[in-house]
Amino acid sequence: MATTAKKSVNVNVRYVTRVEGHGNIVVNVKNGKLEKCELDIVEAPRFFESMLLGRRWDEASLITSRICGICAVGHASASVLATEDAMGIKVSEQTERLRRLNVYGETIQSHVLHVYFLAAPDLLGVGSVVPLVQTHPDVVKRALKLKKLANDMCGIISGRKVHPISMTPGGFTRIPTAAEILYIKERILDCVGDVVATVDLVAALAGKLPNFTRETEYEALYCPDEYALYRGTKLITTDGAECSNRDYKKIVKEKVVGHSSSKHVSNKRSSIMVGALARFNNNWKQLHPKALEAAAKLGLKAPCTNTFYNNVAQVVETVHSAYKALEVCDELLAAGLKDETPEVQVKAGRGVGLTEVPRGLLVHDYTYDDRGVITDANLIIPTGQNLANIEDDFRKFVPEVLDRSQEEITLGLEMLVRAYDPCISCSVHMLDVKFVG
Amino acid sequence: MLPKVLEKSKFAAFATALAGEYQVVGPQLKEQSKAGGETFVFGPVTDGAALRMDYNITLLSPKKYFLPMRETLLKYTTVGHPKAEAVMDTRQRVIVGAHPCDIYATWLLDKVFSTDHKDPNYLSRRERALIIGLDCAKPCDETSFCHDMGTNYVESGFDLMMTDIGEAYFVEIATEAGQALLAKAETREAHNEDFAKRQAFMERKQGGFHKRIPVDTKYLPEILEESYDSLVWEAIGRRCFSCGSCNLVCPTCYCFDITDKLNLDLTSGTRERTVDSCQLDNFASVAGGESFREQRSSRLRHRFFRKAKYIQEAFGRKGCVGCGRCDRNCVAKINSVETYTQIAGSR
Amino acid sequence: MTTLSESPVLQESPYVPRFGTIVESRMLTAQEKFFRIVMEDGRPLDYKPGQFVEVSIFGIGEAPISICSSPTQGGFFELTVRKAGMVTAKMHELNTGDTVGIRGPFGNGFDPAAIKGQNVLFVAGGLGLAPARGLIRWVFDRRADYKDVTLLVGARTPADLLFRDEIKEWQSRPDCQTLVTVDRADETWTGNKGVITRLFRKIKIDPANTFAVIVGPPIMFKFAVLEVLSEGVPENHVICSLERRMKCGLGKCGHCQIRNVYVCQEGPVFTYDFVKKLREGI
Amino acid sequence: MSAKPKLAFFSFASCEGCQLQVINCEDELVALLGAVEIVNFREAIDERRDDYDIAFVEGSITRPEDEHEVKEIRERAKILVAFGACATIGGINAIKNFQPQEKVSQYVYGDQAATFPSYPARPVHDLVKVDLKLHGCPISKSEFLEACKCLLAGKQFTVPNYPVCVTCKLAENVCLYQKGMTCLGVVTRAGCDPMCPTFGNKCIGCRGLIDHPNVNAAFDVLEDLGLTLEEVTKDFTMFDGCHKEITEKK
Ligand SMILES: Cc1cc2nc3c(=O)[nH]c(=O)nc-3n(C[C@H](O)[C@H](O)[C@H](O)COP(=O)(O)OP(=O)(O)OC[C@H]3O[C@@H](n4cnc5c(N)ncnc54)[C@H](O)[C@@H]3O)c2cc1C
Ligand code: SF4
Ligand code: SF4
Ligand code: SF4
Repeated sequence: MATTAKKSVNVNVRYVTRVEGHGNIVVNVKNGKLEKCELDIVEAPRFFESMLLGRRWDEASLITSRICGICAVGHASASVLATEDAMGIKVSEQTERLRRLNVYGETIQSHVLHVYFLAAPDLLGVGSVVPLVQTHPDVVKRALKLKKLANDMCGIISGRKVHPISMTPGGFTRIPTAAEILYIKERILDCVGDVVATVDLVAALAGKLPNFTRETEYEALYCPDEYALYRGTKLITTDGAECSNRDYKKIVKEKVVGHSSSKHVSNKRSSIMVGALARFNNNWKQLHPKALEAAAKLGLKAPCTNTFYNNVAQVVETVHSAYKALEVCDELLAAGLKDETPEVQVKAGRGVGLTEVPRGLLVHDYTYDDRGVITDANLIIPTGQNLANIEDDFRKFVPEVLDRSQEEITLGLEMLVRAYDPCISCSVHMLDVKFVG
Repeated sequence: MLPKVLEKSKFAAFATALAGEYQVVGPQLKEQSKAGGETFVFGPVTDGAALRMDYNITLLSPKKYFLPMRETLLKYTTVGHPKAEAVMDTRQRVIVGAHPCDIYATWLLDKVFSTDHKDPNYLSRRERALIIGLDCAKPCDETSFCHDMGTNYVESGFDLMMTDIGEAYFVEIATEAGQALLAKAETREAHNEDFAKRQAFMERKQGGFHKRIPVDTKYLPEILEESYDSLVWEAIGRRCFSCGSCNLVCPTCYCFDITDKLNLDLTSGTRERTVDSCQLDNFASVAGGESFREQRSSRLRHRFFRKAKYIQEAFGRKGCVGCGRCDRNCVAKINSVETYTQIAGSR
Repeated sequence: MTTLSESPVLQESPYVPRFGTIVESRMLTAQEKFFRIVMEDGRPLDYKPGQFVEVSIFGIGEAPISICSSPTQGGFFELTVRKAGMVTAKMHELNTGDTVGIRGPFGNGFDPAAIKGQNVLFVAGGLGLAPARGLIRWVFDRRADYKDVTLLVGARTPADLLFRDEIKEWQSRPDCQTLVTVDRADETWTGNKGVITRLFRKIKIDPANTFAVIVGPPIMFKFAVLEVLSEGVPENHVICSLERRMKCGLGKCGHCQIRNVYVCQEGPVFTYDFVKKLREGI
Repeated sequence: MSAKPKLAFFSFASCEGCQLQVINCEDELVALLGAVEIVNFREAIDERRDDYDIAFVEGSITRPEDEHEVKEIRERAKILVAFGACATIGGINAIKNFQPQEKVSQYVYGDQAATFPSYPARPVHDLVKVDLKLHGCPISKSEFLEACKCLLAGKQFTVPNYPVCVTCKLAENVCLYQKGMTCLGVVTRAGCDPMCPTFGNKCIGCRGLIDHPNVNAAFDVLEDLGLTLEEVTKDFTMFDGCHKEITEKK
């Protein structure tokens, strides 16, 4: 450490690549002392909460899915859940199943994209997936095959993964046919080998992940029936905190921090983490046995406090989603697909929709008037919740690697940011300050 | 050839048997909705039980099997000396359950595509298709005006024609090919009582259809010609979206567009034909930007003139079969019967 | 009902182009390129002046282009192509030795026999000179069949003038009167200035024995027609060629339809009295 | 253009879903990567070079600082493609154009509103010349691939100027109006393989209006079906809030 005591480092990454949205890393070390350590969000703000004001109940999910192209299904899910909660709409078992299948699709799609396209290049020492086309054609082919499977799942169920069409409060505007569900099932079965190969690939590369641990509070949605993704009944954390969906603010507390244009979220500690690792740490017991097997193979054990292992948790969730999707297909086929028209009785009230999108907990909170028009809206996006945690990670990470070159430190920081799979273009409107109502 | 009787209970087996040898297409349920009721389409089946012979009307007519909404005319490569070859659909098909109006429309298109320049793509499909008609005793719904257009009866244009006589179909055999098809069905001779039942059907049919246009449609060519400058076109044109739906669902419309599509290798590709609509903004515009039917009203007038005048003059029969598909699909609720009634009154 | 079985499906699809080799090509103006083409299969194009072909560039599409030569001249045909869009732009990239797809000829073309023994007045504006040129050359090649021949040629600027060398040759011919004008002159231009209709003041028309062939943009056509009609030329002696959007050339696709007339079949050459009755013609 | 054209992707106020659609072309991606060189694509690769031929610009312009950047891209690119509804017509971002901007910011950012300068969303062609518009929220994969092929072959890509109804008919969909619903497909530009009607939901107009839309007729039809003028306007401004015919109607 003696050699680093007087070191000065200036990291200034304009637009971290291979993440969704524009974020800058600014780290300033002077004479061995960390002066500045920020992830700045420089994305153009988009004001979704304002845009929702005055909009009808059936438009909310269409508008909010446009918050993020990668978690569009997640936003649509949280949105319909919030509207259904506000109006007391009950949905059928078939709807629940189809929505879960859709979320499994999105989870696979997003995790595969992240692991193969955004994170793997770091571990293989290249700048993007493009060179891999030459050097690792099989890997690229497999990634594309899995991604296509996931996209097609969402496509069949809701028309499109990027901005789903048929998901609406009360159900779906189009019900897939039994043949289509059977087709999904066959496609998943055809991809099982690729899922296994993904586990093997990451298991082989996991040794290259930096050994960086920092204990923090991990937060996730909890569902008594299953590993919560699409929905849950309450919020829990690894510190033992717990609250009902509607009381999410008891845990998801926002604080103003001087240096950042975004508000930071935390509970008891200075920061909190959401996402695949947080879900794993909280709910790993509910994973599909095949996913637990994969976790063992990958050396992932709860509680895991190495942020970089978020990628590993994503792989575990990919396995889980694939196998659970198979189960849901079977359930749907056994029950037979029924034509259902969504039934909605418009009512005034407040509703909260919580869902676990690939990057973590997502909150949609709407208040409707008696015409079904939104009068108040609050959206909290996972990356927003992770910001404080990312910076806390920076603060611990930088001193540990100060002996390295500036380039290595920069790469390490970028990888650290990427490990969160941040979704910056949505995170810019996660603030929750209200002066209205 | 003497007619036969096919028990309804044996119909599905017949269609399934045909599906072993041909592509069998027939009416099926597309979807069901509270406000829209049941909607049907023609589609391929392998199991005859999926056919809904009680359908009223389909979204698109069987035309889509002869002049597909999209088809490939040519395949080509451009490396070195360009090479091109025609692409033909040579599938053997049986169209099951075509109503008289759609059969009439097929007759008209046969004329169109075999007069002067023969269209090999259409004819290749058409020559390989057999048609099993299904007679109807009443109009599909309140939009139909087939009786006005004289298309609710057809004498030919089919290989077999089935009439619903209660528990069974009375099957007329019009061609030898039709007879060969029917050999795959378990039929019996038609008895006197079957003939009587069929007679009863025809009587019911006679009373089942009513005319809706107040003038005899044989005068429509003259009436239209006189209406050329009528303000009616202007008035209706204002409501029209120029969306083309009316043309695209029409069983007798046959305008098309041809475009080239390249493959990603950029050295091979296809020339595609897509059905087109004379109602669309750019339909008659040329490279310089000039459009020869710029007004909605003039495009709309062109459509009605084609349907009830130009085609009649060129081929001796009406270009509209009165199926009402255009009207059902018009968001602006522009309605043929109303239009003809208005122009007849506004001269 | 039709007897389709009597019409066995054509072995040769009219949608499959034949191939032609460009044996000569040159720029006529900055916008127009000239091509002389010989059919590869040795079967010459059997055409009349005023007919058109569908030129095919695979991957891009097809464009209808008038044949600007006369069949009296031999086993080739000629095209003048203005860069107007995708196909025509690609054609401009082609040179001698290259191959193009050709379908046709289509349309009725001019009927040189019908105007035999008469005076012929050509009024050609802009690109209209291309289709007119086919008939002009026919008339010159069968000069004895016709009486007085008058050529009025108009272009926007001197630089836009097509076939300048040929026009010079026509101007020097004793057996015809050739007048050229440009809308906007430049310093090199010593000839007539102004729109083409102003040339009518310089010629004499014997209305009863004259056929007027008027080819050019719609706006020119309208005014030129007024001139010849006011001179007393009967409407059925005024001949024009119309442009419409065309896709098939076979009288099916509907794009070129004017009322009940398929321009690609009954046209593009019409007499004015016919076009006038159509009402949507011009 | 050189043998391998250089492509770059940029994004402004958007969800980056259109860029994601590019990565979602799983079947064609490898061939595409073989035919072009991607020199800037922040969402997927590290490389960022400025020597691009074709720039795909996603997102609306909502801040003064973005203007400078989009102008720079325009200067460098030979061809600039406005990519997706946010870029071509303002898209979802333009919803906020109908509220006072201070209120919009304050509602979301409270006392920090000033930290987020933002003005009404503008489509890219409002600031710089756009050579090609690929519409849609998100863009259609098939249209993107068609456009790419044309760009590579030096052929102009024809953006459809006919309404969604045309493709809806080709797909043999039941018209939503027949099911008692409404739909903006009658005046909305096609090119999307009528996703929404095919999946039972109305067309929400994400590709913007066709060139000569009969807006009056659309308002009439929708009002006849019981919608208020305000509701109809809202329908149309979900994506096309920058369109004069609509905003003037209001
Ligand atoms: C009988 C006849 C003779 C002709 N003779 C000649 C001649 O001798 N020389 C000559 O240079 N030209 C001639 N033309 C005109 C020539 O055909 C057009 O300039 C040519 O078709 C343009 O084709 P392009 O592919 O280059 O243009 P593009 O503009 O790229 O057009 C390609 C196709 O798309 C169509 N199109 C144009 N705009 C649109 C749009 N907005 N949306 C959808 N589709 C569109 C066009 O109609 C054309 O079919 C003639 C035309 C006709 C009808
Ligand atoms: S369907 Fe109706 S609105 Fe559409 S073009 Fe036809 S007449 Fe006009
Ligand atoms: S559903 Fe919409 S897009 Fe389709 S035909 Fe009807 S109005 Fe047009
Ligand atoms: S149907 Fe309309 S809203 Fe849906 S994708 Fe197409 S243009 Fe966009």
